[in-house]
Amino acid sequence: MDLTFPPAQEAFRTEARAWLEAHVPAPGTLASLDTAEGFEQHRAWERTMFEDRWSVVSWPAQYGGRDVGIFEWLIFEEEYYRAGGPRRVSQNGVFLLAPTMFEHATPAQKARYLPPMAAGDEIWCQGWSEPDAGSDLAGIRSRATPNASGDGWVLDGQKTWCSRGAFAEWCFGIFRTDPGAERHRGLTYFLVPMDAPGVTVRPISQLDGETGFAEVFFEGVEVADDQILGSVGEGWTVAMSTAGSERGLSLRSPARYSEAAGRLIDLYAARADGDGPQAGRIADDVARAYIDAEAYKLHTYWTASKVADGHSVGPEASCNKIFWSETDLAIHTAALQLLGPEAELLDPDPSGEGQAQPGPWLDGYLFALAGPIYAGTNEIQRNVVAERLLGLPRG
Amino acid sequence: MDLTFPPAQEAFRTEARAWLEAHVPAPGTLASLDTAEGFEQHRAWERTMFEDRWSVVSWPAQYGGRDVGIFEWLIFEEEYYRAGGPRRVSQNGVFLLAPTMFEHATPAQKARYLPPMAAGDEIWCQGWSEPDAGSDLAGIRSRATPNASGDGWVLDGQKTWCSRGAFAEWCFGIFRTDPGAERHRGLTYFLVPMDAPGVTVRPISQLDGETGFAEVFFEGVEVADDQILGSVGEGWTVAMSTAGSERGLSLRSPARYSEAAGRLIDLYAARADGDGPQAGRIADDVARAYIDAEAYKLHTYWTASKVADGHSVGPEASCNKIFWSETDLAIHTAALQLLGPEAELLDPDPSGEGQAQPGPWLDGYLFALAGPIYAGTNEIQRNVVAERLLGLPRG
Amino acid sequence: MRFAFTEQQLELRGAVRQVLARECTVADLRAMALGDRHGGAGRTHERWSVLAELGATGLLVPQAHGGLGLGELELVGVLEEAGWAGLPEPLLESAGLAAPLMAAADAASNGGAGSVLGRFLEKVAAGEVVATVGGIDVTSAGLVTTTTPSPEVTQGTVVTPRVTGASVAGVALVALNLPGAGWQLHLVEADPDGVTTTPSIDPTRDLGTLEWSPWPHTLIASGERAEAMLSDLADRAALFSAAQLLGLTERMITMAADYAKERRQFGKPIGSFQAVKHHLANARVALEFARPTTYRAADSIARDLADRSAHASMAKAMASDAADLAARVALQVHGAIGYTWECDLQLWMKRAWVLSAAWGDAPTHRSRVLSHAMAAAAER
Amino acid sequence: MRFAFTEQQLELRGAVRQVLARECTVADLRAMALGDRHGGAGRTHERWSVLAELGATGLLVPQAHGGLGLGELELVGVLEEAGWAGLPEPLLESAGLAAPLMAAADAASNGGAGSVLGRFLEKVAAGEVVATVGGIDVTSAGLVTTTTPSPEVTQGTVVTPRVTGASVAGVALVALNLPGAGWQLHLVEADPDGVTTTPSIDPTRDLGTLEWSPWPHTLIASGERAEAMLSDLADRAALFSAAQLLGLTERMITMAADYAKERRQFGKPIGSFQAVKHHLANARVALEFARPTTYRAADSIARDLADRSAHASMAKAMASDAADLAARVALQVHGAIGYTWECDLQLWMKRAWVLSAAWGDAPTHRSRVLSHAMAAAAER
Repeated sequence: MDLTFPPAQEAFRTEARAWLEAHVPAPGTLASLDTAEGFEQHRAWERTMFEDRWSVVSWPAQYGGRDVGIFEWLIFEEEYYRAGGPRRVSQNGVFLLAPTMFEHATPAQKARYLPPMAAGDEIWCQGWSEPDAGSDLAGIRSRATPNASGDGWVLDGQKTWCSRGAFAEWCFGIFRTDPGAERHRGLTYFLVPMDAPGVTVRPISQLDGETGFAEVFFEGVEVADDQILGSVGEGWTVAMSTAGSERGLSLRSPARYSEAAGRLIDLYAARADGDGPQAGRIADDVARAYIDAEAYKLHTYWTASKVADGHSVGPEASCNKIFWSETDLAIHTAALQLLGPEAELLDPDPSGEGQAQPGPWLDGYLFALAGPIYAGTNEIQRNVVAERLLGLPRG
Repeated sequence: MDLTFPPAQEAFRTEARAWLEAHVPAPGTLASLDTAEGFEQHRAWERTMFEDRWSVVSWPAQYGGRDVGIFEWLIFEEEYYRAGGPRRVSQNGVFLLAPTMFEHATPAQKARYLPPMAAGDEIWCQGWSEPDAGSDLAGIRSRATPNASGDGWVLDGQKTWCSRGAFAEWCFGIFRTDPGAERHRGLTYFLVPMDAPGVTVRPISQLDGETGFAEVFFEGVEVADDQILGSVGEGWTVAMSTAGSERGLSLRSPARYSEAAGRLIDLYAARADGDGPQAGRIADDVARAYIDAEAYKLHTYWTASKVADGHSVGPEASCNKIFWSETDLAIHTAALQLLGPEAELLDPDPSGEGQAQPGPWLDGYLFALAGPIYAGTNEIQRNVVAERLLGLPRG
Repeated sequence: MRFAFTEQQLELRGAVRQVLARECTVADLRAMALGDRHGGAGRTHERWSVLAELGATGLLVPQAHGGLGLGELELVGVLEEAGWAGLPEPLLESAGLAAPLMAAADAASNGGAGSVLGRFLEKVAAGEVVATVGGIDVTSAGLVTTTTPSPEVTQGTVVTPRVTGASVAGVALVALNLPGAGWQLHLVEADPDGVTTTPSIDPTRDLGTLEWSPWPHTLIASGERAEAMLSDLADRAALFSAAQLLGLTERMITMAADYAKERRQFGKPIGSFQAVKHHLANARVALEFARPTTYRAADSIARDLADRSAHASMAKAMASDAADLAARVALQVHGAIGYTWECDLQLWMKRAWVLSAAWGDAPTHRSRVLSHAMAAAAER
Repeated sequence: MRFAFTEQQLELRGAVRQVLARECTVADLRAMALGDRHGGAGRTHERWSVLAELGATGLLVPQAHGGLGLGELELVGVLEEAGWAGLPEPLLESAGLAAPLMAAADAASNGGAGSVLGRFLEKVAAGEVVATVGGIDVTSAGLVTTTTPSPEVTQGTVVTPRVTGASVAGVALVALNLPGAGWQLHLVEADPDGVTTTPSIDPTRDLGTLEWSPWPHTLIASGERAEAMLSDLADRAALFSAAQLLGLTERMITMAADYAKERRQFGKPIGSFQAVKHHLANARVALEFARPTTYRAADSIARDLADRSAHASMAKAMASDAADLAARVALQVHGAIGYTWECDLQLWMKRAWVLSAAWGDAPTHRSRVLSHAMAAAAER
């Protein structure tokens, strides 16, 4: 067991830190990525990263990456959050679709889709859920039927909760190609340009009033055979490898929680009144959230070491989603408790000079609230843990 | 709204308090009621109460009670716990069977069974659960078949978790009289002497090593028609009125929790180290447990006022069991936390002079641990709350 | 001993419920949330008028000043309904906090209808003027002022942040605690120029910063007298926010239960899954026990019992916890839908977040209860 | 960077698991719990011998003294197995706490095999003598001694309560903190007359009160040196009890999951109900994340890193919480059966209660972590 990084990885960290310190936009410079203006600003940031090969460090060099290992990726993430890097507008593509592509795409597909994804030229949204298929993804009804000439498909149906859907160029999702097949069978994984005739986008406003996601309607949308990822009818298997990365290691680097937990300690130091039982109560919540963030980081390193040793991630990964989502919520709930009646303020309190401000915490809280819901609600996740790790019978 | 007691009730309180102060045995005088010796000592205490008409205050005078209302009963309970009165060995009869008898028994049955129950001459145990019918009482398999002469019944089967079963004189329980009927139907409520031929008792040791309950086996046990409570085939309805009192108001007076919460405050004052975050953490748990005990008392008064006004208890009572059992556990968990590494000690720590001692808290904790399990697990209770109060569909 | 509301109390509450069902619709709240402050204000005026007609605005104002002269128990019922309906106006602050304090100050000054206080009181009771309070917050260590005096203050400008209903209030009772000079309570008349709006996460919340000047004629109490009045205000604030939280909680649970009956996944309504049932049952149990705790606190304040502060703190602690739990559970049951602006839940949920943290959060009030219980134990 | 055990570490652990499956059966534990101390002690001796054969008793003892000279990571795996098996003997105290402290004291005194400490160390490593520790407890404010000196103590009798393994230990390291004189650490040889057994809720726990006399020749460290050794001991105690709790937790979850697959109610296995699944899943998640936290703490202590105390406290906080949750969940899943003496669960559950509270409970360790984090933040 060796929990230190070798010189090469430390050098990588130093290089990343220096680049990020020089390039990360100052706080408040970019508008929210859920606005049209902010979306383009964030896209420009992706391009800046891409130009110096920081946008997809773990990818092969031919697609714009640095071909580094899992620990370098974790190091980069730590540095990215440490530097206060902007939210990644290309996240759905880079962290969800790309791992699936590396596993299932043809060489031609990789050459076609990965470079513009890495460059931020093509931003992807996810066509997963449908109005009647949320936690129960197997209930997908959107369908793909062979076109008249037999050289492609026609998509019809509706997807919802498509993050970044309002402004994205491309959508990936699963459609039913065999209407006679039940539930998990007969689904196929498609890549669809959002400007294709027949695609209609209706943005959905979130709790904060911004349009973080969208409904996407498909009416007679023509797609070619080479827009299928994997084989026809194999969409569920292909999709689950993406869902796995959404729920497992690759999406959720621990850096967000470690960084927020560090800020929570600063906020506690600045805001706790120090004595009295109330401070104690909050202190315990703060400490618990801080420890949980640390535990999540350690668990990730543990899993990464398994991966680096050539083992598979294992069913233990089904615990991850429950833990990071609750840790995120615990960190932000403790922060709001420390902020007390000021927690509700959208703008910094003019009287709170030099102190930690509520605004970012409130944003973070709203973001964290979605954690137990998306990527499979935590209720579904608990079923999975009970069934896969403990062998309990299906309900 | 008037939360003060009128003079007559205050006078009742004064009288009860004076009698209890004069008669309640000193702490440690009686052995545990789950031992043969302690059982008889507790029976003697029931007789002492009965002689001065304190054993069943809310019953009609003809059966040994004082015919007082629900508030007087609550007052008596408060005073009983305040005085440190012993656990009631006659509890199953007095609080579970008797309310059912008042509703369903014939005059002859009442005259036969209630006075010796009130006097502690006949102690009752409950024949409810079976090895395969715990939370799912409708799964009862023990059966009653008409005897050869047609003037009585023969009982066969097994009951378990019969509290006080090791030493009781009588058992009440439900048996299947119509083997063709499904689940809730075809059950009948019987009263069975434990010394009847064919009854075998196997005591079960609890967590603390004492025999708080027993398995009871019935092999060809003859019972007469007048040992049926209610009608043949109506056992479920009759039983549910008892289960209702077990889960609802009549069994669980708030006095136990109020008294324990008061002691918790004393323990906190004696044991909390006063400063530092740890004290704060415990302080919040202590305060929460204390408030919950108070809330349970207020809720009981609220329900009692409805009853006194002639209304029914209502489906809100399904919340009670969850709340009192969790409150009890919260009080005792907080106490053990305050006791820290001393919590495990069965005997008082010789060095802890004059301070609150762990022994009674540990006993209380073990007792409280059973709360979320018996009388319908809290999981079942949550289903009931969701279905009856919120109208959610059955699973 | 009778722990129940009277018929009259239930009738008043029922009337408020009926009126708010008509005057405070989801559409009204949405219009307000969308920043249609003008339209919102229009409805605000109408709503306030009908509440005034029912006597709600002057519920605690003595009959001599045109009020109903009723007590805290009646107002608790009314505020539960305000929570249920999502009422955005500062009824809590105006009728529950400012009015009784003004009446107390008026009585102490031997005022009467002719005095400044008395005249305001009549307008407040009649619904012509909205009153609010500011400058005071509750911590486990005691009351603190949020009003910031400028360094040279004696007659200078002071700043009071986070005043609820600031944009509609015609008069505000504001606390400040001057270094050396102690507590003061001022009656400040509305000056639209002196109000800066403060955006809150709750889009229907009318929050603002007041800039005002203390003058001898604005001072209505100082020193121990001011402190006692502010302690009374803190108890009422805990009680009445608890009451409003009960209504918010019940509404959120109802919304979530309704949704759980309708929404289907895996071939059946999600409300038939145990996980959903148990989430909602837990919230329902928390509500069930927060209720009598709140009603008892109302009675204790109405009778000015020695334990009133502890009883009010118990109510706020339980109601805040119930509301926080219900908000979290309702969101989880709604899933992604609950995370959208289009889902009505957000209007109640944000309100619950804000009110749960206001006037001392649950841990704050629990620490107050514990201090009280320890003091009582020491006396035994 | 490689956060994983080596093959050798896993092999040692596997060997311990195999041996304990044979030597530490439920029947053995039951015999002990039923007060069959004599029979229990007989098995104790056998068990201790086979653990010594594997090198477990001298795992942290330098090879020069007959030990394996291995590190904390190896012992953590062994103690997880001890928890899984419900091992009642004080392996944690003897191999994990007393032995490394004796080795450190021996090294500091330039002792060697010929010294008193060295001779004891060899016997401890060989499994001929069981060692234990006493007189020290962990609070959020720091270390406190539980040893009570009689008023006139210098050479008088002192009393050390709640010493684990007191009835089998041949030697004990005992702390005391004399008013004025500060910390002392003594090496006390066994005196069966000086031990009074203390009944614990955990019937397989061997707890006793030591009466002993401090002499110059029993003193092995005092003042700052003693304090540093006790601080080291506290870190190890947190780490190793965390490790044992992990094993207890896994066993309780496994027992409950097995029961949930078997036990049927309402026509199906109770493990198919969501409520049961979610209870168990929560416990399983808590265990999953307590594990790497504990392994990291072992590495930090092995390397004597600056953050080792904070890392040990994180481990104990997470492992205690996981064990408490698993105990509660396992009992709830078992229902009334779990409440009986006949159900094996009780043996692990009581052990978990006790170990979770020992050496600082979860809130205590969280407060230590927070102090550490704040100090680190202040330095940034």
